[in-house]
Amino acid sequence: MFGLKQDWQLDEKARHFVLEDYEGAAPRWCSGCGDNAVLSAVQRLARDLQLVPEKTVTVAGIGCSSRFPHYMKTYGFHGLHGRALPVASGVRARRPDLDIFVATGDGDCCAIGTAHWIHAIRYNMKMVVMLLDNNVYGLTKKQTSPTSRRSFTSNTHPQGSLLSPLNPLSVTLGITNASFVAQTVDWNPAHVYETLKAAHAHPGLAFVRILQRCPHFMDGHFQDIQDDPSKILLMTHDKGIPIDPSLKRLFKNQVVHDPSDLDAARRYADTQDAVPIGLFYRNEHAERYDLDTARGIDMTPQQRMKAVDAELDRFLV
Amino acid sequence: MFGLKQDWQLDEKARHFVLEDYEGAAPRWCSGCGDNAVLSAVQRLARDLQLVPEKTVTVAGIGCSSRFPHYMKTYGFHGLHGRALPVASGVRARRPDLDIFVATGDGDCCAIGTAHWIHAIRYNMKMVVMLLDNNVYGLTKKQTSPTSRRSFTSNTHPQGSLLSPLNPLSVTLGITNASFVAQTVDWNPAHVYETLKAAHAHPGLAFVRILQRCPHFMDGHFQDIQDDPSKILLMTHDKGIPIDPSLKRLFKNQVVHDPSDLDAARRYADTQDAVPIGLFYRNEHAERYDLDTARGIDMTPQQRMKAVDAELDRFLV
Amino acid sequence: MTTSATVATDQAPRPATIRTVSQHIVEFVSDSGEGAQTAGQLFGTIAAKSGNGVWTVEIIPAEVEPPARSRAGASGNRVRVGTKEVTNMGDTADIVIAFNEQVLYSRIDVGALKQGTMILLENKWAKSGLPGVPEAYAEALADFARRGYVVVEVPMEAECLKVVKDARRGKNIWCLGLLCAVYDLDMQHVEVELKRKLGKKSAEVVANNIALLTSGRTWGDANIEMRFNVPVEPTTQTMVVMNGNQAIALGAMAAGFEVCSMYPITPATSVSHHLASVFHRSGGFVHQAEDEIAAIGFALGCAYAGKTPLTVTSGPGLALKTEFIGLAVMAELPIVLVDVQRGGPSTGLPTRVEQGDLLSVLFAEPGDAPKIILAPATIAECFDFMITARKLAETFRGPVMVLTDANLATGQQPFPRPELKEEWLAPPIDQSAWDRTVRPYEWDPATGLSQRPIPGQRNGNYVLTGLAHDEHSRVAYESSINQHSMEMRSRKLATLLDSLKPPTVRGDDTGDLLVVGWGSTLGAIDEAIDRLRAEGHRISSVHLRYLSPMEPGLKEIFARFKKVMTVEINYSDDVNAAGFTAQNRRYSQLAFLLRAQTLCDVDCWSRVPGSPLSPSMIENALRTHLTKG
Amino acid sequence: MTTSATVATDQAPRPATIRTVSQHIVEFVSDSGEGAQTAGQLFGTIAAKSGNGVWTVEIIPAEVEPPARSRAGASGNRVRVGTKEVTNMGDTADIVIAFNEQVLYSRIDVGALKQGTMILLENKWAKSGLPGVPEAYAEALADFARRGYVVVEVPMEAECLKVVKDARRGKNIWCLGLLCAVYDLDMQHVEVELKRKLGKKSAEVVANNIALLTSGRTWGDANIEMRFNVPVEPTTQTMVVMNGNQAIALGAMAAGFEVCSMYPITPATSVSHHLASVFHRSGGFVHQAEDEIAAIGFALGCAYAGKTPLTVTSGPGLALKTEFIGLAVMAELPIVLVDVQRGGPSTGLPTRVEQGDLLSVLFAEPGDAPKIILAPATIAECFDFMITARKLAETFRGPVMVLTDANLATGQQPFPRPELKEEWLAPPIDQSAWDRTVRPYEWDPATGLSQRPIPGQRNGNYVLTGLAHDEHSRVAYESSINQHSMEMRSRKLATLLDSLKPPTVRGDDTGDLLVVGWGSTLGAIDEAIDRLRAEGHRISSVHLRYLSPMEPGLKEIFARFKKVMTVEINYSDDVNAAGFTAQNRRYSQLAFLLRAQTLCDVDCWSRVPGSPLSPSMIENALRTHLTKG
Ligand SMILES: Cc1ncc(C[n+]2csc(CCOP(=O)(O)OP(=O)(O)O)c2C)c(N)n1
Ligand SMILES: Cc1ncc(C[n+]2csc(CCOP(=O)(O)OP(=O)(O)O)c2C)c(N)n1
Ligand code: SF4
Ligand code: SF4
Ligand SMILES: [Mg+2]
Ligand SMILES: [Mg+2]
Repeated sequence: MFGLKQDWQLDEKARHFVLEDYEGAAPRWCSGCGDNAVLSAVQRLARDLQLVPEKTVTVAGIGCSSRFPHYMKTYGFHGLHGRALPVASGVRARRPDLDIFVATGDGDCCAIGTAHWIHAIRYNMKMVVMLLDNNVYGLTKKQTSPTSRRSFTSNTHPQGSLLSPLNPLSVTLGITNASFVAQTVDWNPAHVYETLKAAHAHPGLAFVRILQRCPHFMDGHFQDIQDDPSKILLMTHDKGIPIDPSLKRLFKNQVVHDPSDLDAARRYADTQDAVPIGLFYRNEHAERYDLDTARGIDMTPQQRMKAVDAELDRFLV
Repeated sequence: MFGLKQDWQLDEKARHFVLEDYEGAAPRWCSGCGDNAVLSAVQRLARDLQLVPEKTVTVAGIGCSSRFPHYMKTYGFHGLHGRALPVASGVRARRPDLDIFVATGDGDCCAIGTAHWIHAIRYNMKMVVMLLDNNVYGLTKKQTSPTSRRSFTSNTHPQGSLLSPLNPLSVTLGITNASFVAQTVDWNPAHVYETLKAAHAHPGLAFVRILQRCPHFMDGHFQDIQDDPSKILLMTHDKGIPIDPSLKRLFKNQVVHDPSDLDAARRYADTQDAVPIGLFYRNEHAERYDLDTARGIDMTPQQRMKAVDAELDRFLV
Repeated sequence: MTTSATVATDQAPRPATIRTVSQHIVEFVSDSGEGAQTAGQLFGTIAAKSGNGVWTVEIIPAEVEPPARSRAGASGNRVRVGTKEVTNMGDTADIVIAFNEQVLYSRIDVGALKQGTMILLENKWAKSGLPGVPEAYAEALADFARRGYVVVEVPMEAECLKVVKDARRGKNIWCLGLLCAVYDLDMQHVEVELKRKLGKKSAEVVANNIALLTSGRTWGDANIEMRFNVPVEPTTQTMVVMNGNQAIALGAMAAGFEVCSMYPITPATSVSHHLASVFHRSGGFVHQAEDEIAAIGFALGCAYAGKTPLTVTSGPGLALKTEFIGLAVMAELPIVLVDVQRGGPSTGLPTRVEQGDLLSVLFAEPGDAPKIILAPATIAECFDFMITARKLAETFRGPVMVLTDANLATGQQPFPRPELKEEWLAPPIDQSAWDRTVRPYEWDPATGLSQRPIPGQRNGNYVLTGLAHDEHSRVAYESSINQHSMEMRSRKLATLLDSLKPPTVRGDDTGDLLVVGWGSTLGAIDEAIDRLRAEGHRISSVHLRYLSPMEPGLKEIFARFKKVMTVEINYSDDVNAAGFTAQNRRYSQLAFLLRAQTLCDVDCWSRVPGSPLSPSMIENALRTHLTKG
Repeated sequence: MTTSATVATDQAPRPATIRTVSQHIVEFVSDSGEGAQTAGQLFGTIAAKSGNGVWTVEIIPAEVEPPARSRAGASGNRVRVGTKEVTNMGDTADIVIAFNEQVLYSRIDVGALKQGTMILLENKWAKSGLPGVPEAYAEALADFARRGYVVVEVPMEAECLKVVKDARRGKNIWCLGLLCAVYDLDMQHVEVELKRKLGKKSAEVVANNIALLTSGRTWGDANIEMRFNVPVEPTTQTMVVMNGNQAIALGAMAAGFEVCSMYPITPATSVSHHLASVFHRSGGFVHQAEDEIAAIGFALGCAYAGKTPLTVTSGPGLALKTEFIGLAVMAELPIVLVDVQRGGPSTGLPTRVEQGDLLSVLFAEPGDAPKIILAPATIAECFDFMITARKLAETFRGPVMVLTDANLATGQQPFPRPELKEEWLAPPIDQSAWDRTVRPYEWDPATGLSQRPIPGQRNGNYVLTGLAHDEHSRVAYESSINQHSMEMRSRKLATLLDSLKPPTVRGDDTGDLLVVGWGSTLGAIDEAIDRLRAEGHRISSVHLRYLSPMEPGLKEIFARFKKVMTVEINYSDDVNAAGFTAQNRRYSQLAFLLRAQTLCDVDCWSRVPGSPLSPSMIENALRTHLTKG
């Protein structure tokens, strides 16, 4: 029983999980969709860390990317458009024992879910948040998203969208209590993996924006960055995301960035001429709301009743 | 008729407005409430700029501060909690001829209204947005707000609130297309006035956070800053808020800050040891969505009908 | 109230006429901040503790700090005391203590006074230096006389100043002393309560208050002739006294809730205030979310992870939760939602009472969203229904809506102290292995019920979704699955209905008129009907607690009465007003439901005064219907 | 379809039997992305342009790119053509063109085929190198034979490859050519339409397509024996053909809307897609907001500033707008909200049809929120009702809800080309001075109607509020104002009702059974009833367009029939299923309303298959009710 001594957990030690143990329904994403790559990174990570499947919960909103939970063989919550983060926070509130991954799209997180995004960052409850940012509304068939590039022609803006894209990184870095902000690209599995691994290890909410290809509606959208690795600015640091030597060779455009430097992080987030990937900011000592919400989970029924009785007595006539 | 030649406007020239012309219902705020000071600043500004009362619209959400429209003798929209900004954007959409002031509280704007706040900043439609930030929910009688200081004891957190306050300035400065961000304090009428004047002159959305006293629930909350002007960091610059010589004398703690420097603006927004007031950032060339939404307002009925007829013909069998 | 044995005064009491009454209504009204609410509450508590029945109603201004001496600013309390249980606010006041004549007018406006009401009125205004005030005061005195009120001018402030320096702070307690004289209360008991109320205040403050109390008593004994006694019936029951929101908070703790996820909104917020101050003692916590959508989203996250959560809200907040409630129905997540109804639509009358959310709670979600709806009718039921609601939410795997209103929320009433039971508490989260042959929505075709796995349960892994889904929680593309799963969710209501008994008829089983009510109107309706029955009318009542599923047997009950009508605090077109007919008329909410449900021609009388319906308002309305046929 | 005079083929046609039919149903189904939708639409357009009645229904997979050769992946179109007007999708298909046998199964699953349906099936799978595919194909062929389908194996890809390099891109047009043979169409007309569809594509692409078309025709002429002719009745009317969402978009432009404020949601979004592509030409714009709440908030800002806005949404989005709709009612702001209903509750069946939002639209807002609700029943009405809706919103100063559904949204139908009128357009924003003696809510006590000032109007200044308010829009603290203003808002419905005529009964005025419907089911219900009447049953129907206020005279009409029932695409407990009784049963949505409204024992037959109800489903259900008594 949760909250009490959990003897049954002892035999967990004997279990060993293979990749298959994390594979749910067959993914229904388009072929070439970047979501597939992220899914497999999460599955590998879960295997490598031997996450207990029934102790792992994926939470999502609505969108192509938000189908994520269906494709994991863990517990999952495929909820409402824009509302993944409040749900995930609720799951976390009384369950320090669970591993929580959130999958959210750029519409889900940065449009309808904006308020929850800002406040979840502030609450800093332990979970990994993956913003699968394809710069478009995929599931509803190509509408402009807040992160769509300017003049992007979509079904709602056939003459081209009107505003410059919202930068989810600079917004997140502006939020008090942001504690882990990183960016990666779906087409570099090694970097995705290492980024998510660092995110999972982080004691708090780890926000990872993943540039994600949508070949169906955005054919060739990230092609230039993909084709020309110099368009990527690899942020390195020994407190940052561990970088494979091969990556160091691939991405010539590098900068050493100390993830404890918030000012610099904000500057890099605004980089215009290249796409910075790596860890912008990490603060392992940020306040964590989930440490507060979990108080009292161990109380016995007797203790609870005693407390209620005492309260009732205060109202005696 | 709006959108057509507006001959009737000619005789406007003959009108002259006095303070009274902007005074609506008698304010029902508590005595000493900072909202009173802001109201009177707006009324004076309207008089000094000779804003046409029927061409002025104040929009608000719900809260003590959101009662603002009732106390102006202009058009006003006292709508729903958290939703002032979408409404104001809608008012603006087809009405380039109106002056729009938005009054919103820290709960209204930074809690339930967060998503609209972020996106209104991005839309950058011309209007003055006044965040009346008393660090508390006033109207509902003292609950914690996102901007409440840590350990603040409120009715929802009688043992003290758990998180550090959200900084509305750093969040706003993280939003792509933010174009005017300033801070002032209700108890310095001259600075409030000049800040709002600059905000009104700005071609885009001017976001002004006003630290606002709530003597009823937060007695003495800003007292330290009020009593000790050195706790204020006055940001000055010839492109900033015009500063009265008396203010220069009052606030010894000063810094010259160029409001076109976003990096520095973000750094100042995070200032911990003093409260910076003045203009953090201004960009008069940011994209304005309202220039797009107003397209076509001048079209004649004949032009409209012709267009619809042409469309219908495309569907002829 | 017990008659005191000794009178704690240093002055010989004037001989007084003591009138024994079975019930009495006292109001305290002052400007906001002058303490009439505190004094009223204290008086109510004292009455309850001495064994009287009590019902208190808060008088709350709409603004935080309304202007002084204004109708809009009236703040205070109505206290109705009785020999027997008191179930509602009653009709007009017998005694009103008013700190100025303007706040008194706000009570006159709502019909709270009658000819003969005794007014104890601060008289300092007669000599006030404020412009226009003496004139207004004089005018009011004349007007009061015309209206037949019995005005006793009381030098409240002047007397207080003899005892303390700042009269504004102590006037309320002085007036409490005055009332002690009128009801001849045992001052020792009163002092005990006063001290308890003052809590950890300094010795000086306590002494000042006692002095004020004594001074008021003394002045009253010397100057007021009327004496009332509301006898007490002996009881062995241990009683508690609290308001409805407190009862919900304590009920939630007793029911084993551990999470209350909310966003502030009047008049629901004080549930969470009460909880926030004590919830941690029983291991719970209040989450104040960034908005109502996040509040229920957070709650449903808790629900998914094994803890049935509570969320409390009111009109506008309820509206925002609509989409998530639909998800809770679709994905069968247990949650208890308390809607403390206030005046609508939209922002409406935020602090006032209305029963306007019934249809909204029933039908708001797009698509078919069957759910359970309960409506407690008393303060005690506010407590009890929390226990029922959590059990129902878990057994029937879905949202349970509990409708109270601003009247229950702030009304105080004594009721027998609940004896806690361990079985009321939620069991710990089940973490034993799940039987892998059982599907996550293995609906029993006869009942629609199923068991749900909780994260941590091995082999229980499933992905909850708001899309149409089959028993495996897999997204359903076939039409038969959609039809079947909709039926399963609907069947749960039929299953619950099967276990319900028809409501009891209060009064004769047959007659000329049956009145149907729900929620906070119970006491007032009963009292009105008792009066009419006493006159010989053949009238009875039924009060519903389950609104969805609707309690069974209504059609049969209705058939035994010539006429059936509801009494509700929500809007209906008045069939007597020009232009409205039985055809084009829009009915009140329960009446509408009952018409669809029973096909009986259920009539209604409903009003939206922003205040509770008094027994006599109801009595008059019913009398018209009785005489009409 | 007209019989072509010349046949554009270089090969002598095989002699064919030509059967003349009054209507025929053709389906195209393929994997998503193979173009069956385009081909189907083209076929429908060609039929319409040649003067046939047409109704098309989209077959849409739930996923963006579902797996190939899967039931879930079926994509395409059903086209029903007829000599007379075609009002619904009909029953089973006469001909199905299928690109593989698996997508065909999805059609079989929903009962789209019958014994005798001719299947034109791609035969390349027989020799496919993909594992298991030839076996699956062979198995299916055997199964189809058992089911009595007439399968014609067609070497679609093989034939296409003779003409072009990438068969996947052209197969659909080749199949269109094939159908041209079956219906012996005039190839010149077809080529014109095809070229129009290809628009600005390169000459090479056009040439390739024409070649594919011709190849298909040639192959068909040579290999398919069956020939059908659906005769055309001459007409002088100019017709347009479009789907319901296009009709709403064009209707909105014709009605003079200038603002459509929305957030994407299936199946409503395509209204804004249509608008976004052309709205600027008539001076309008589409605002894609950050969420649905902002979308309606923005719209109401426009409304306040003088422009009646449009917002379009579906289930979950509608839920989010609840609070703002309440404000629009309370503050009397004109707005038209189109709800394109989809399967609910919650995310439900996002692309599928349901009529599940009626009660939600009527009752969602906490408190009393009377509003106007319209439901177009045809594509033409989707256009027309936009003009009515804007006028109603402005005259009655409040929200007008227009309910369509996924069936109307994507169904195409020809209708007479509307002749635009200038009076349909919104007048320019009034900026003349306001009469300062007129209050901003100067309700006519008899009608509830009032005029509103617009910013810019001198002397009109007022502060709109969602709080209870008086005629000056001042916050109301007195209870009588609350009662009165509620009455005024309610009265507007009675006023509108006064101007409505009772609906016309289709069929005899009396009889055994009256069927009541609303929305997109009109055509299917009528067709079912016509068949039953042809059999001699005494059955009639009534179709409602105004759901609030409900059209007048229903009780009187109902009284003339032995039995009344609704047919709806939403959930009701099936009284024939075990455990449900007439007592505990939950009714379908219109039935529920009619029961409350008329007190008649209105029965219902409703289903939630996620697809339109076919005439024969309805016919069978009604027949059961007729024989039951
Ligand atoms: C309340 C609500 N509004 C709108 C929708 C429709 N909707 C579903 S997904 C989506 C946006 C998807 O975009 P994104 O979040 O970027 O995810 P992607 O599909 O691109 O992965 C929308 C608008 C919905 N399901 N619910
Ligand atoms: C949807 C909704 N939720 C909650 C409320 C209750 N409410 C009214 S004002 C308010 C907060 C006020 O705080 P703030 O915005 O800071 O304004 P202040 O009163 O402090 O000026 C709340 C929670 C409401 N009216 N509507
Ligand atoms: S539409 Fe785009 S985002 Fe969606 S599954 Fe396909 S490729 Fe991925
Ligand atoms: S409660 Fe506070 S914010 Fe509200 S009016 Fe009073 S002082 Fe101002
Ligand atoms: Mg996206
Ligand atoms: Mg505030």
